[in-house]
Amino acid sequence: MSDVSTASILPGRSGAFGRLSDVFWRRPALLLAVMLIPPLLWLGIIYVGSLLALLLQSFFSIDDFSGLINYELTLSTYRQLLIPTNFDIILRTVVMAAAVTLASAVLAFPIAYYAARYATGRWKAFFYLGVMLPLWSSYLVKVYAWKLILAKEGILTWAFERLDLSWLLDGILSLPVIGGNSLSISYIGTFLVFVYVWLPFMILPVQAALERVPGNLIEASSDLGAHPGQTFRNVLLPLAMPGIVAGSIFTFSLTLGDYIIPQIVGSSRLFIGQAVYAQQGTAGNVPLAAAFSVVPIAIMGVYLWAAKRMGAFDAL
Amino acid sequence: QEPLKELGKGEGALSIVAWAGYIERGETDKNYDWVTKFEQETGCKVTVKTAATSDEMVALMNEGGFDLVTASGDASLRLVAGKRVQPINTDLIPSWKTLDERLQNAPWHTVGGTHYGTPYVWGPNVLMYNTEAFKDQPPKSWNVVFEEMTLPDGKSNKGRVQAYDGPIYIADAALYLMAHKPELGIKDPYELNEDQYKAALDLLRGQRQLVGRYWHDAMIQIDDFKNEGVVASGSWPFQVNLMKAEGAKIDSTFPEEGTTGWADTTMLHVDSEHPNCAYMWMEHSLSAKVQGDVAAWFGAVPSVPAACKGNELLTDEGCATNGFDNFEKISFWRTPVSKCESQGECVPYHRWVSDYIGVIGGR
Amino acid sequence: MTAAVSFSQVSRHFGPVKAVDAVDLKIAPGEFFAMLGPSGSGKTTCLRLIAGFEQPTSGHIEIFGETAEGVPPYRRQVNTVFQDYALFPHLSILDNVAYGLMVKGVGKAERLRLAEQALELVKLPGYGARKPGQLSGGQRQRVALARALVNKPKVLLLDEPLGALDLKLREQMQEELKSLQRSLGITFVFVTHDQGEALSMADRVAVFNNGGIVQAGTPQEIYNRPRTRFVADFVGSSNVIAPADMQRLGGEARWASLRPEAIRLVSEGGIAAAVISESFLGSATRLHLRVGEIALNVMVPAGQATPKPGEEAKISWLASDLHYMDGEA
Amino acid sequence: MTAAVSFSQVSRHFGPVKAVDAVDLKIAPGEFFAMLGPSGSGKTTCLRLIAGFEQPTSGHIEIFGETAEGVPPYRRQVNTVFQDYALFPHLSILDNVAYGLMVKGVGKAERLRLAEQALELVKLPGYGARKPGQLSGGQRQRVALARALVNKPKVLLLDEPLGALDLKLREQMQEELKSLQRSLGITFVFVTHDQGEALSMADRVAVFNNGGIVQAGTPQEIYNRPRTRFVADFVGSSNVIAPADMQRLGGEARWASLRPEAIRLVSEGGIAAAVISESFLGSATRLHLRVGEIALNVMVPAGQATPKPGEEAKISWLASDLHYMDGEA
Amino acid sequence: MRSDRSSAGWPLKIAAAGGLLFLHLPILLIFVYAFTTEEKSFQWPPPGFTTQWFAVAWNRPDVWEALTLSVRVASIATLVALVLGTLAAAAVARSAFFGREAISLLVILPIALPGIVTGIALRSAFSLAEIPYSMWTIILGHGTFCIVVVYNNAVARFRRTSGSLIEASMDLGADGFQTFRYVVLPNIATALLAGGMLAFALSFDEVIVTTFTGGQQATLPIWMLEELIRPRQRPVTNVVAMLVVIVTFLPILAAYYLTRDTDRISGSGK
Ligand SMILES: Nc1ncnc2c1ncn2[C@@H]1O[C@H](COP(=O)(O)OP(=O)(O)OP(=O)(O)O)[C@@H](O)[C@H]1O
Ligand SMILES: Nc1ncnc2c1ncn2[C@@H]1O[C@H](COP(=O)(O)OP(=O)(O)OP(=O)(O)O)[C@@H](O)[C@H]1O
Ligand SMILES: NCCCCNCCCN
Ligand SMILES: [Mg+2]
Ligand SMILES: [Mg+2]
Repeated sequence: MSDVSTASILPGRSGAFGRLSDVFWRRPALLLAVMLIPPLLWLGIIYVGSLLALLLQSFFSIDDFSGLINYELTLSTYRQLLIPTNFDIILRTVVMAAAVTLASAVLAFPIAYYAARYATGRWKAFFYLGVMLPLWSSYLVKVYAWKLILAKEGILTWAFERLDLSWLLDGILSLPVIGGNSLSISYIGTFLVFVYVWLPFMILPVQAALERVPGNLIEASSDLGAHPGQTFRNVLLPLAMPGIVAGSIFTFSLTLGDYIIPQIVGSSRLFIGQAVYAQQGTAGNVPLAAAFSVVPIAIMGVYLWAAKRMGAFDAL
Repeated sequence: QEPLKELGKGEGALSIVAWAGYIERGETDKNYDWVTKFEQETGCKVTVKTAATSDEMVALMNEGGFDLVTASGDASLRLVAGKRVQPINTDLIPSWKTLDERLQNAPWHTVGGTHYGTPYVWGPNVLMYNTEAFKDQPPKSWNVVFEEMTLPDGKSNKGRVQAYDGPIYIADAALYLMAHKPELGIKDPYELNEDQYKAALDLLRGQRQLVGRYWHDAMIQIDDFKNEGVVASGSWPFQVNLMKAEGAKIDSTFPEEGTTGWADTTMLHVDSEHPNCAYMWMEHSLSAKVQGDVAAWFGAVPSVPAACKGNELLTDEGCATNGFDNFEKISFWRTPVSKCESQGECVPYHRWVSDYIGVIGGR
Repeated sequence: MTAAVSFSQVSRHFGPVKAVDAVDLKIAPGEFFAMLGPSGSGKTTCLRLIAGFEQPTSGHIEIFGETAEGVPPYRRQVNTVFQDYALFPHLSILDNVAYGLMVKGVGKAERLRLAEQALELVKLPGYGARKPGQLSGGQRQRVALARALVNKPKVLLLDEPLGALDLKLREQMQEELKSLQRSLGITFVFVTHDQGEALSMADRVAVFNNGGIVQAGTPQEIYNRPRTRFVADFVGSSNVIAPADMQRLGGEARWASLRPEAIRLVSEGGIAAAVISESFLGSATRLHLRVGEIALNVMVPAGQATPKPGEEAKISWLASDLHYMDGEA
Repeated sequence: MTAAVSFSQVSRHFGPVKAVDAVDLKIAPGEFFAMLGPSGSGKTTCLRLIAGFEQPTSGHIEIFGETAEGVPPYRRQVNTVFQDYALFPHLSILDNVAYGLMVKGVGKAERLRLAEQALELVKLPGYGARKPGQLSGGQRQRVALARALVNKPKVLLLDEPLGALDLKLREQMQEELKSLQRSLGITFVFVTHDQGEALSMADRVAVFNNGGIVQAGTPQEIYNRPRTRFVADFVGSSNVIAPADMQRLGGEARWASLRPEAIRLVSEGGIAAAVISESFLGSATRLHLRVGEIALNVMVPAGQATPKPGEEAKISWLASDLHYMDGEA
Repeated sequence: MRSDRSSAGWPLKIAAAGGLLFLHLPILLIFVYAFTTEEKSFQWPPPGFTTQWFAVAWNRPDVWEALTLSVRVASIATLVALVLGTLAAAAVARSAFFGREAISLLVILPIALPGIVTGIALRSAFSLAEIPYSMWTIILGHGTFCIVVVYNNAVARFRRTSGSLIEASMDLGADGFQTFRYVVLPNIATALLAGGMLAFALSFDEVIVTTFTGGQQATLPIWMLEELIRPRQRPVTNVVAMLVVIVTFLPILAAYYLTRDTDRISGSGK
């Protein structure tokens, strides 16, 4: 400690770092700016800039014959977006996204609840990995696995036959609208795969939300005379809601935009993602594709705004 | 733009947009390989981007970055009009002279006497069917995919047939109506006035009730025939050959109404970065050996008649089997335009696109 | 009279941990009963056994004469004020208080009226529309109280309800709780690890250690006649004197306790002690003395002159203030 | 002699909030200085001004005569023991203690030796290899102390260092801190909101309210001669008597404070008072009395007989114990 | 903590177990098919089992090419995300400045909007700016949506790391850089590692954004898509998928153990 002087205040630091440190200490706003500029450049310029470019494209139109873009501002692409054929696509996708979100929430809850409230130590790890593993296993391969399961000659048919339950499967398939010739070419199939693939995205935030619910609130409810059902409805569900909303941001958004699942398991009726993909990729109608993708942007914009108000971001 | 004047050295690379099965390097079956040798001889490394529909091909070419495309008739003229492809100098392609005369000046690659590519192969969209479902009564008409009926195996065709997931399929419906509703006065399935067009759409709406899933990709169609219980569909000989080779109970036929079909042209992108390799490929693609091999693999008809003889893979019957003599009966894919030849005003292609999506969507 | 709560040989073991072990306990109706003890001594577990959150591993519990085992918490006429209040964060204060009535199916108008009344009782009228997050610690504590009281429980359990409050607020709440209990006549079972709180508030105190009750009795009994060394040590800041030291001071060779305030400074006679240090406590000054090896604390009331550190003091005490006890730590 | 810390008219405002407002303050070298005050009164902000975490909005600060404004914390020879200790969780105890030496470039062997020494000073030799998570609250508190002391600061700042400890531990640490300060001779500035702690430990106490110092002086001054009603109220549990009531009791019409232990129960004469309630505090019993409308607390030493609630008591006090003061709340 | 240690009811147990089973059976199926002797179609039940496909997959150069590209893309995207995500998190955690909400929204947006929107937006920007497609355009896309996972992890850790640690460090004489080096970095390191691993996995499995931002080069998922639609040897795809699952399992496990003890290790020490 030989260099520790008797002065009560040490001299300023020498060297670039020392001086810079003093400068940052005196001007915290400068430090803040230095930290913020790189992410803002990337997200604000590259990403938001791209979104704006996309928005701009939606105001162009396309030459029907050559497929080349006509760079004049027009609303005609939006008019095209609202013709019944395209509107059907939007409606179909939104209904599917809502159904998938609801089902994911219902399926996720018990898993999340068990993991959050009852699992400890080893079991906690088991549950965590049990959710993370499917989440991170190859999305494509999972979807294909489902095609094998759902195909007319697939595993489910085989299983139903083995169990002498073919009548049940046929009954389900003969349902109007959601049924079809086989599970893999029906809305039921599409729905199942969506739910399967996005379910982990729901479980994790719900579990996080439930973990934040103090255990004694449940005891307090019970102490005040609520039986378990009442406790669930009045305490658990409302408190898990931010988690559910956070999860639904994923399930809803991912369903809105996916084009691979409905193409592999579905009835050839298009979803928004497919429409965007087809318009931009196969039809080369970038303006219409852009207009189509404004739909999920708008929906998610409203959704995020509502979620923010519910405090769901903290649960993300 | 002026076509290339003379051939230079290869640039070492070549990228091609092609239909599935058009460019093979022996990966699926090592007997079918017409790339490896080309690469060795020219030093042009070939990369292939497969496209499933003509629309996709046009989009890819619009986007750029490719040298060649094997465009069908419903894409080729759009590419020319959009100035995405360049005229070619036939003098730089010695094999040009060996081409089938029926194709040398075909309207889908010749505009105002200028050639925009070399013909590749052509063929019909055949009716593929499952021989167990049809027992010993192979279908004769496209009605098995358009009208609800009981098939020879005693079960309805509902949910067991497929249609092509591309707007050009409206022409198949028009072709069927040409034979069955002559009062509509359809002369050409690619030139439809409002009434004729409406009738075709109605037919397709009826078909929607029979079709579970439309086919979009050749491989997925094969899958659907194998795993989804599909028994009849318009198809390409390619799928038929592949499935037969695997021993599936599949055959195909050339129905009485005639068929639509494709005649494809290898076209050169305006901004091609490897024009010399591209010219070498065009020449290579017209060699009798390649023509025969492609024809055999895809189930197509070669554009070079000489390929019909002496090709091990195609065999000497191959050309006839694949429809060499049906040229006149095939309505080749073409892009529908509003100013049409057979009548004053026709429904243009962009309406085909959105209306067909509507039909599949159930509208 | 049947006891409000009665434990006979109740144990609650968690694997090897004997959280509560063979406890016998009777709490009289209307009594303010405090459970005092160091951390981990089993107080909370006892309370949870009464509330029904835990089931005894063995033994028998009765609440007003009725067997409690197997009865879920929501069927017991017992309510709890949790240490951290456990207010429902998503409900307004009024809805929090009305919760118990709501789940019992009391009509909306009626239950809100009763809840408002309960809020008045705890001196929070008009706070009903707020959310728990908008209240201070003391206010939340009162809401928790109102939420329990509105159900008219036969026994009210309070688990260190004042633990999170600061000193002033704490003293104020102590008085309020005590007067509320008196006016309502409900049996209060109060858990704390603060001996001052237990002594000043309770009618009877049970001192816990290691899952068992070491001594139960009135505050005066506990304070003045600790049964064991542990109790003397834990309750108040007594001078606990070892048998050998006791002998040296001229007493019996047994453990003894001597309250600091029982030691007097005398000018003549008495025992000579060295003053080690002093602390000014406001109402008194605490002196640390040493008699040979024996350390003693002495509390000198304010106003009286105190010898300074380094000086010598003479001390004495009344024999009656010396309390012999069990050596159990 | 230059003051260890001197504030002249120092203010620190956060927008509209005047956290510290025009404070004048001198802390002598080697002094144990306590800052006492209710929550939000500006104690922590004052401390942070000394440490350099905050800059004054106006006014002038000197540390041992040197201007402190604009000097970052890492250049001040001042160290802080944080309320939550702020031990580095990723470093071992030894590395925590050696941290200040490390960043100053002291060689490894040397700094570990000094750190080990510091750990001995706080009675934690041999704990160096553990992580902070493996220590109890009291032990962590000592590590925080060692970590600060190893730098030989000229001023040591302590922000409610005992706030998180439980009663027993807290009393023990109070003594240890005090004796440590005495032996090292370092200036200690100690923040607390516990008046007992401030009174018993400090050489001088500054009582804060609303961002300003209301009174500064020795513990005895503060306790016995509070300058204002606020000080009397806040320091100890005095009976604060309003001017009107004072008149009724026969005194001057001014605010006055009267310590509960200064009121005596007498058998004859004196003022008649009704006993409202009593609390047993162990070493004493607190009576709540009422003289007419005037509520008074009286502390009766243990052992003395106390009248029961409902009975009447007679009380008196010495005129010298009655202290008149400023009415400022 | 202990209040809910009573055991769960049977309906809950069954629902939870059923849910987990639902999540895992299809993955098991992939594993089974990696061993089937049937090459062309997916026959159920598989006619026989073999391990030959592992050798076949090992010898396929296209698998290696795709894998290499995926690893490069994911590594660089992760690096980008680590830097940008940490900076943004530090800024947001540090101070309450105007627009702080906007930053968190901005970071969340790329994951909250469907991948196809991110993809097509970047693609149209590339074409407007005439940027040729390359590995770097893929990285641009992946980096964008990976930032959020690093950001979330880092923000959570910053929130749990007591601000007084930084002050304590400065108080003990460390300047800003020393404080970052010796206190901030070690404290957020595990969170960054966990966030980085998740970012890596997210990039490694991304199909949709890659489809739009990539040119001709195929990442592993793009290879798989191609291979699943136009299979050459179907079981090879499953072998690759299975290996990817097994290999990603390790970082997930690591990420879990790294962040699990957070409450204990990164608290203020109280
Ligand atoms: N669910 C449980 N599982 C395992 N051990 C438990 C459980 N509940 C309590 N214990 C143990 O039982 C013992 C008594 O705990 P209890 O909570 O009753 O103590 P306490 O007196 O309330 O302590 P504190 O003053 O710290 O609240 C402790 O050792 C505790 O760790
Ligand atoms: N960074 C800040 N921004 C705005 N207001 C602040 C800030 N720091 C302190 N204050 C306000 O200044 C006032 C004084 O705060 P300070 O922390 O100094 O009080 P304290 O006496 O230490 O209180 P406590 O006993 O609760 O710690 C409070 O009203 C507080 O809310
Ligand atoms: N396993 C990851 C699943 C893929 C989901 N991608 C979401 C990216 C959104 N841009
Ligand atoms: Mg407890
Ligand atoms: Mg403070």
